[in-house]
Amino acid sequence: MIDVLYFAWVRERIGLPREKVETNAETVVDLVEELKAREERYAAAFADISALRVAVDQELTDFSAPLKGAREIAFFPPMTGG
Amino acid sequence: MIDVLYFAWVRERIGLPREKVETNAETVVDLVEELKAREERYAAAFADISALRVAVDQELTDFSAPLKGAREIAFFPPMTGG
Amino acid sequence: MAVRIQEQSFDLGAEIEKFAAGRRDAGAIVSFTGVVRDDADGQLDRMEIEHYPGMTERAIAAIEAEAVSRWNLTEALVIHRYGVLRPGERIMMVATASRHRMDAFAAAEFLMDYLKSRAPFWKKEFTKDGAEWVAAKEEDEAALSRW
Amino acid sequence: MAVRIQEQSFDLGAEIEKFAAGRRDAGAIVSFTGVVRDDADGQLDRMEIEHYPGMTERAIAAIEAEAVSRWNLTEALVIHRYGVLRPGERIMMVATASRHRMDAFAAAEFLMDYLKSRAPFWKKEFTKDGAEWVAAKEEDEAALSRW
Repeated sequence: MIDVLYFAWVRERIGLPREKVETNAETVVDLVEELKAREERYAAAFADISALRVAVDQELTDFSAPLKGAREIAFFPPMTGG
Repeated sequence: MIDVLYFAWVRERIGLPREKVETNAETVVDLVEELKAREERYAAAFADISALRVAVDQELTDFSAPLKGAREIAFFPPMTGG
Repeated sequence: MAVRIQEQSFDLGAEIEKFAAGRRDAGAIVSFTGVVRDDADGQLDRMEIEHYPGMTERAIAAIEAEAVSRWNLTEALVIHRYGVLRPGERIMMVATASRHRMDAFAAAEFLMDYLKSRAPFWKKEFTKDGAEWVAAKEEDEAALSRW
Repeated sequence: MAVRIQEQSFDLGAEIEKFAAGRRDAGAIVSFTGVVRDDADGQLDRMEIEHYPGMTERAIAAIEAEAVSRWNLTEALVIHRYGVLRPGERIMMVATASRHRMDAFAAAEFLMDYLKSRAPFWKKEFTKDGAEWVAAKEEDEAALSRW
């Protein structure tokens, strides 16, 4: 089980801020494919992953990152802080 | 008659902050030569004009600047503001 | 080095005064303050800032540590708000203290550039016509390549 | 745009708060504050700053006007003290306000670089061993070539 978090419009499209996901995905992109296959709202949120960013255990990484040992994955659009 | 002002160590070497000078000098450097000829303290203050800055009527300029019409000449070391 | 992520407003004058107080070792103090600008001719009702609790603090602490490793800083402070902000309100501030002005300026700009694009905050603007997520600017991403 | 040359101290927090107050048009506010640093291991008793009344105001107003012509500024402020200053006291401050952070930062750095080398102030440091005029730094003169 892994915690999956969504922020900003990713959260809005998927319709929830976080959920627990049972997965054997080896990489972030594998997990994305599993989520997209679930329901249309996931497919909509992840339609263009080049518009998204991902953090594994609160560290920014890329979609090819391995998930082994990860506890928390977050998906969100590019940040707009400051 | 022209007002001649001295600041910082130039003022200290010459021993006064300002004086009126009767001169027909055409340029700043001509005025400097007249002052150096007066007394040792002027010669000491103006020994190396590359270490000095000059303002004519409160505008920074260089030692070749003409004095025609000028009312106020100031000599000082490089500024150290901020 | 300090990081504060908070919903409530902060007192800009008091924060800078406190940051600067008694800094005999630092000749130069730089601050940046971000304000909610009323962009669309008085159209903006409010901004809502979402963030990623936990990661936000980690990310900013890492950015501060990077700044400290690059420049000679005696102190740095980042305050960043989340939640609802109205036009004219202060969103965030950065302050840096150093012996020399070049370091204080460079570190403050570096912190701002990284906060813009690498700290997990997202802004949504609400006008009478609706709400829209603020898009990241290419120029902000490009600014990172300076460092 | 404002310039204040004064002997008395100024209230840093209050000045920045006042400068920033109600700036709905500016998203970015940058400040620089110069502090008398106690350089020589607690040796510095005081600094005395001499200036050229009249020219000082003119020179700084010209530098501000140049900054306004180069960057998109909504406001700028320069306060600079003269007279006797003790370690820890604030010598001067610059503040800039702009729609965008790049302009506010660049203008503040520009103002500082020009104030350092082109505004008629001279600093003298007094320690128990005597007094010495602060020499202009080559790096400060060199910094002007950035602009």
